[in-house]
Amino acid sequence: MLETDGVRKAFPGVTALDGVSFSLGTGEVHALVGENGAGKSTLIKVLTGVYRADAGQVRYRGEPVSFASPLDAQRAGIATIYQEVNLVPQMSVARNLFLGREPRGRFGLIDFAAMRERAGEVLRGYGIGSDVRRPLGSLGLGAQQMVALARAIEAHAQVVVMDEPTSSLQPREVDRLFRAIGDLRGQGRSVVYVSHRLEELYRICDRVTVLRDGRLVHTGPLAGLDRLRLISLMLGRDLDAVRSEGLTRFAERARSHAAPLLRATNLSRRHVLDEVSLAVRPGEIVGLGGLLGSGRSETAKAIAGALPLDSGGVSVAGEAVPPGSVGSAIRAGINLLPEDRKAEGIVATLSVRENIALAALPRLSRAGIVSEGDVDRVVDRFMRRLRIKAAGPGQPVGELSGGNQQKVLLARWLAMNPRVLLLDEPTRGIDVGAKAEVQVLIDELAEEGLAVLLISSDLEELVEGSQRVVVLRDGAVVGELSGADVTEEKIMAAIAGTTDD
Amino acid sequence: MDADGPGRDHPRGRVRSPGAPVTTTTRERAGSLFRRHGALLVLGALLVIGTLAFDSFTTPANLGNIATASSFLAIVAVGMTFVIISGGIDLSVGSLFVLGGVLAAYGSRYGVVVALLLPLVVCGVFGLVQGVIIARTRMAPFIVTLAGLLAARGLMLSLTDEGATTYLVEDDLFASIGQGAVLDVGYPFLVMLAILAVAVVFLQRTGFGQNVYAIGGNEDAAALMGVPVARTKIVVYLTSGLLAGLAGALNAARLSSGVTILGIGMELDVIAAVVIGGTLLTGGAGGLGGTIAGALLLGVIQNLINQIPGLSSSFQQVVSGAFLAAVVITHRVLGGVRDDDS
Amino acid sequence: ENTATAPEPGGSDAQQQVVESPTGPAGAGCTIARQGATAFDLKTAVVGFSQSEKEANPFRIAETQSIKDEAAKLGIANLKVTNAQSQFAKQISDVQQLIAQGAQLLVIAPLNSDGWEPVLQQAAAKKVPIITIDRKINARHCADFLTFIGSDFVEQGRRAADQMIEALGGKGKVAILLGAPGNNVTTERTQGFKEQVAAKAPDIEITFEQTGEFAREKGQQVTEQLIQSNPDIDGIYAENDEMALGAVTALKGAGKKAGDIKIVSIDGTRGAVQGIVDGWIFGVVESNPRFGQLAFATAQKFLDGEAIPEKVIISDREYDAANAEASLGQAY
Amino acid sequence: MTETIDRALDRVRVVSWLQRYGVYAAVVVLFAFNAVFTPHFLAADNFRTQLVQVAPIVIVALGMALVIGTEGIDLSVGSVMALAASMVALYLGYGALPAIAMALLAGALVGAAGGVLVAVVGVQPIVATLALLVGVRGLANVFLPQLREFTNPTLVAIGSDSVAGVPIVVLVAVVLVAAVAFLVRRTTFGRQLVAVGGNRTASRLSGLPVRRILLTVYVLAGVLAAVAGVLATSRLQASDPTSLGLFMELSAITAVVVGGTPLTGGRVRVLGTVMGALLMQLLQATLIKHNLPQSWTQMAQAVIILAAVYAARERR
Ligand SMILES: Nc1ncnc2c1ncn2[C@@H]1O[C@H](COP(=O)(O)OP(=O)(O)OP(=O)(O)O)[C@@H](O)[C@H]1O
Ligand SMILES: Nc1ncnc2c1ncn2[C@@H]1O[C@H](COP(=O)(O)OP(=O)(O)OP(=O)(O)O)[C@@H](O)[C@H]1O
Ligand SMILES: [Mg+2]
Ligand SMILES: [Mg+2]
Repeated sequence: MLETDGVRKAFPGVTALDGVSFSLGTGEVHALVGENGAGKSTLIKVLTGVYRADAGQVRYRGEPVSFASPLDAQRAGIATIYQEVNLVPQMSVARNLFLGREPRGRFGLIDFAAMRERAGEVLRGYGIGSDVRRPLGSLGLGAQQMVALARAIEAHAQVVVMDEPTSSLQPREVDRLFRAIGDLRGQGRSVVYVSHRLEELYRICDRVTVLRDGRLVHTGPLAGLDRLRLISLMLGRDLDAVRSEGLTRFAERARSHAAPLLRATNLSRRHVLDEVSLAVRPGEIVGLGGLLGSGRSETAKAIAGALPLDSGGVSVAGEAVPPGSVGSAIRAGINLLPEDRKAEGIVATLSVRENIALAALPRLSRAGIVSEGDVDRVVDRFMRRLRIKAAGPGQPVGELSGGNQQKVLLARWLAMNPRVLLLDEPTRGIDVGAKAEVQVLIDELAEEGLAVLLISSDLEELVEGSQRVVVLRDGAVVGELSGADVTEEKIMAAIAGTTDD
Repeated sequence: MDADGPGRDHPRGRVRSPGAPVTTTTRERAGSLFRRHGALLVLGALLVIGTLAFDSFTTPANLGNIATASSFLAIVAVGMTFVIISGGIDLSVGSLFVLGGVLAAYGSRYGVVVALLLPLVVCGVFGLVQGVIIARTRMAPFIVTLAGLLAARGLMLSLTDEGATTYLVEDDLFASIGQGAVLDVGYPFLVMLAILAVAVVFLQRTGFGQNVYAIGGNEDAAALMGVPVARTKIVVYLTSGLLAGLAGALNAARLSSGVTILGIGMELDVIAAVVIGGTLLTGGAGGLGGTIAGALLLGVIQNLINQIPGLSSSFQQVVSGAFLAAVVITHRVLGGVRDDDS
Repeated sequence: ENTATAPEPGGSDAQQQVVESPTGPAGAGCTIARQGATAFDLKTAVVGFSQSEKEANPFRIAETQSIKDEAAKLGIANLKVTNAQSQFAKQISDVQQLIAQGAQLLVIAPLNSDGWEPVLQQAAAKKVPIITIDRKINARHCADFLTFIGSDFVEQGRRAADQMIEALGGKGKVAILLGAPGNNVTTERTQGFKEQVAAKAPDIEITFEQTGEFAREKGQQVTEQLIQSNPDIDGIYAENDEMALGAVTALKGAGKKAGDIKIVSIDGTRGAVQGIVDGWIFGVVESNPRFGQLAFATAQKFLDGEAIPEKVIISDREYDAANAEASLGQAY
Repeated sequence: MTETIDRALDRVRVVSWLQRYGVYAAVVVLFAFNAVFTPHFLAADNFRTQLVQVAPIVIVALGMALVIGTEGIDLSVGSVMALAASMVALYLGYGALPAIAMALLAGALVGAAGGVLVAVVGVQPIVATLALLVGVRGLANVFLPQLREFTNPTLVAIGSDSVAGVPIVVLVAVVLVAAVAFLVRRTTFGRQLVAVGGNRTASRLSGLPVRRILLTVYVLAGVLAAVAGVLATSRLQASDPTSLGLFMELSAITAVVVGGTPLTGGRVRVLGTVMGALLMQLLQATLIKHNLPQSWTQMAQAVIILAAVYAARERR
């Protein structure tokens, strides 16, 4: 259906793809895996006309093609959901869904009534019931991702390319997505599927291609490929090493009994948060569970002073933090790793070095003058510790792969010597290797006495990582689980509201 | 018009969870209303104030003058609205306006058709070239059209012996397009309304219009969604050039001559009209109705300031500046979504 | 030349001499009967004055002030003044607004000579007489406007040329600091100067022409470039005093002595006349801005039924080393 | 294979060299042209003239570069120059230094007004400063209705004296360039400013005092414009609030952008800005010295701007 032959693509400083020959069969779901920065997104962009390959050939239905733009690819029947949600936030949901193929009425003019109606119908099929006239940007990231999905699938494409489609989805939505993928396969349409979540691959993919450092290292059927073997292929380490390191990342830890380090009391904001209270002890990891849009990110932002509150307050080690100011939260030792790293995290024009040092600058300066030596030391330390893969500290962060961008952000906060870490989806879009590293790191940090609030849509991660889980629904706390109660089932039950309140 | 029409950006209400009903506060609703219709509301308020304060304000002749005189700015602003919604800016319009007028006056000696076609072709080509440069090289529109501003004015000066020659309109039919009036309202205003109607349909009800909003909202995303970004931009700048040239030609018809000292700084007035009309300079949101209200508003402000006796010319400028600031502040405070930046 | 005297030449400095007011062919001249207006009393009438540029240079200040003073003196209660702030589109709107406000007489200092069609139509419909001052409007006498009162810019250019010829002894290289482009004052002052030089002193070579946009700073900057690249220049003709004064600053900065390069300019502001006294400027041709008395007197004559000529050209005096010191008090 | 890589890399290198140094190359080319074709070009006096004339533009452009670095724009700079001129004239009676202080204060206040509109009220920079462009020019004229000459020796000296052969005006510009370069490269504030321009939300979430940074940047731009206004005034030996600094905003923006600072913020090129201003100055001088008409000047400027920015544009 869609093949590449010896494709090469270089960026200044890195060779993102080096002679990759990839082939996608008709009606198959093909997994594309690899570490962060392995070249998956780049390969997809070459396939879909965003980039032109430096060398090599792309063939579609046996014919050599060279798409000049994504539009060309789309016209030929290749639809794509890119890694970062790529829709237009100011436009309404319906208009995003139908952009480029709006239903026409009289005189060939757009028929908005029909468009709204169809959009409502289509999206309900994907579990999105909100008003399709709302601007897309007002939906949570997960919902946005579902809209992007619906858009690609509804375009009647022969090939649907999905770059980490589930990274912001809830389990329920993932199920829905997989049903849609099953339908596609049933209709003889092909899917390229990129994900770091291995269990997902095993659920729906037929074949797998593994990239490492821009080279293709393996391609073949997925069934029968051992999970550990797949990981060793990705990481390029031998099987035994991977086996001995194991895949469980969080260590078991005794429950802390110290006085809470972070205490949030009755955080309220109209229509967003309703009397949310929680406490985290030093050395404790508290999970925050809940559905898409349940207010987890808002809770984190409120604690970090980034969301003005109607009432409620935050204290660290018993001292009240002045409300509504990120600066004072940071001075109190509260640091937030935001959910949307492109919009809220990285400064794409600046280098890795500047991004890491950004928050810590005042500490790395004397009399307002940056002490370059100190910056270099800190940057060097965290680039090593987090194994950030970049051409060098001077490379613009926008050029890094998603996972490495996330690591840069983590480094930014670790450089602050935080007391409280609020991690909103810290491992989203991070490869298995890096994910384990990040999780080990979180563990280490907790061990050092930090209070950690962990938000994750990955229930497994939430369960394994947290000593306690606070469950939110509609901006209010609906349950708290601790000890043996911290299981996926119980969390699901709390989210669904089937437990006692 | 359709409630889902573009530019109708909705208040950023919060959903509880998927499927939950939308909730918006009154304040948010008022804010969104103000953002969309703020210029119109201020315009209404000023008309009332003007009527109460000055006898000679609400006469048909005076209102007709304001309407006619504002229509040129409004026509140019229609083009600018497309440009700004697409996330760009066009600084060349003032120069194209004066160039269009000179060419129209020159062309009128060959009849009305040439008088209209000549400025449209030349200014259209200017817009087209700027659009191609912007779309193909990804240079900032601000810079490309700044160069366009200089180049078009340079061309105009070289055509008129450094501005010394004023061509007179020699075709009566052409002149009558600019000078005729229905009940104190000049034809240019009617032309403006016609252009507005066509532009609204294009912006709101065609795929092209959707594409303009999409690339203004998020250009990279739009490209990935298959929007023909380059083509859309080229058409947008072409439109802006054409409308600036047309407005210049109409104005030449009205003045019966290709006056060479026009259009300096006009781009800023046009941008002000668009922005007062509620279109965001960041692109992706806005509409044409507000733009027209914004253009009329500027005309009314000038007229009102003139009504105040004894205000020195310098004070008039202070008042205009203060007024502009007041309008944008009101806009922002009442209509803007506070993104809680601190 | 048919020299007349302005009515009631009053104060020592403030009055204008009319040097030329041709009555045109066949005893033309515009009478109120021909023009179609009905007579009114100036005192109680609404009179509109449209100024073109901000009152920020001596010429405009003196001009507006003289209109206001004269109106006050005559007891005209209802004088409406607008200022177009150098925007031509605004001036058209301003005058239209004055007409809509019921102006019965319009005095206009036009920014540009062409492009007055919309105003002329409305004024004609209401039979409002228009007097333009300092610059003229290209239109039909009587049908469109009553009269033009002002200087002859071509003549000013010629007189400046005469001064330059005198200064250089008929030989040398001259640079012109042009006024703002696209403006008939610039065009005509250039034209007159060049014509006269070509006619009377073919040995004077005009080697350099750049705009100084009537502004002092631009005049200074252009002159700095000029004397750098053309060190052999002998004279500078500045089309207004501001640019001449900018040129003086530039010459001082370059270490020149007063009189090394002969400067001739037009306007007759106090600063320029002082420049003559100080020896930096060779001569200045005046462009008199005090139109108030003449304008209203002409209007009154018109209302009284007299025939008014198409143009009333006023006399401009000349300043040079001989009279500068004595005339300093009369410069504006 | 390796050959193609090498060639690709060469191309990349050439492109990134052009991106960085294109404007320097253009200055050199224009300079060489003048050295050959313009009489008396290689004279010390000529360099003085060009530098003296470009100094105020450079100073304004420095402030503009900072503002553009934060993804803003400041259209009010020309009017601030005019206001500074009025202040100088009004307070010269108290001596040169108080007058200059008042001028700088006025610049700071206008900058603060712009900063408040942008940072606190949240008005888009281009409109906020457009309102100031109109209003402040009027204000300058209200304070000083017409040009006023002065003979204050200190002020005249600032405009026309030299120290060790270098005009004071140029010295001031050099010092300010150095100071701003230091500010951008070495200080916390400089780093933060660029980050705010690169991603405002991220900067806010990283605890940067975004409002204070924006406010400071606009105040700096206002003060720098006022400095330029004082220098231009002292050079002219007259305060001219009507025409001083007209269209300065466009010259300054041109210098900044031609010098390689993108309008999208997140980067400030100080030396590039100086070069951008020099390039436009040289161009203007070339055309004047060759006595070419205004229309040519404008068309040539258009071409140079496009060429310089084309060479420096971001590739993808
Ligand atoms: N526009 C760009 N400019 C420069 N380098 C780039 C660019 N895009 C990608 N790269 C580099 O190319 C390599 C491959 O990146 P790519 O985004 O394809 O990785 P990925 O496999 O999708 O990783 P992830 O799982 O983190 O999304 C990385 O080293 C990245 O830094
Ligand atoms: N910038 C915003 N403007 C308006 N509404 C928003 C904004 N951000 C989030 N919301 C709304 O607030 C609700 C809470 O969203 P949020 O993303 O914080 O939830 P969450 O529990 O963190 O879920 P997730 O992060 O998984 O999407 C969402 O329904 C979303 O629509
Ligand atoms: Mg990727
Ligand atoms: Mg969230």
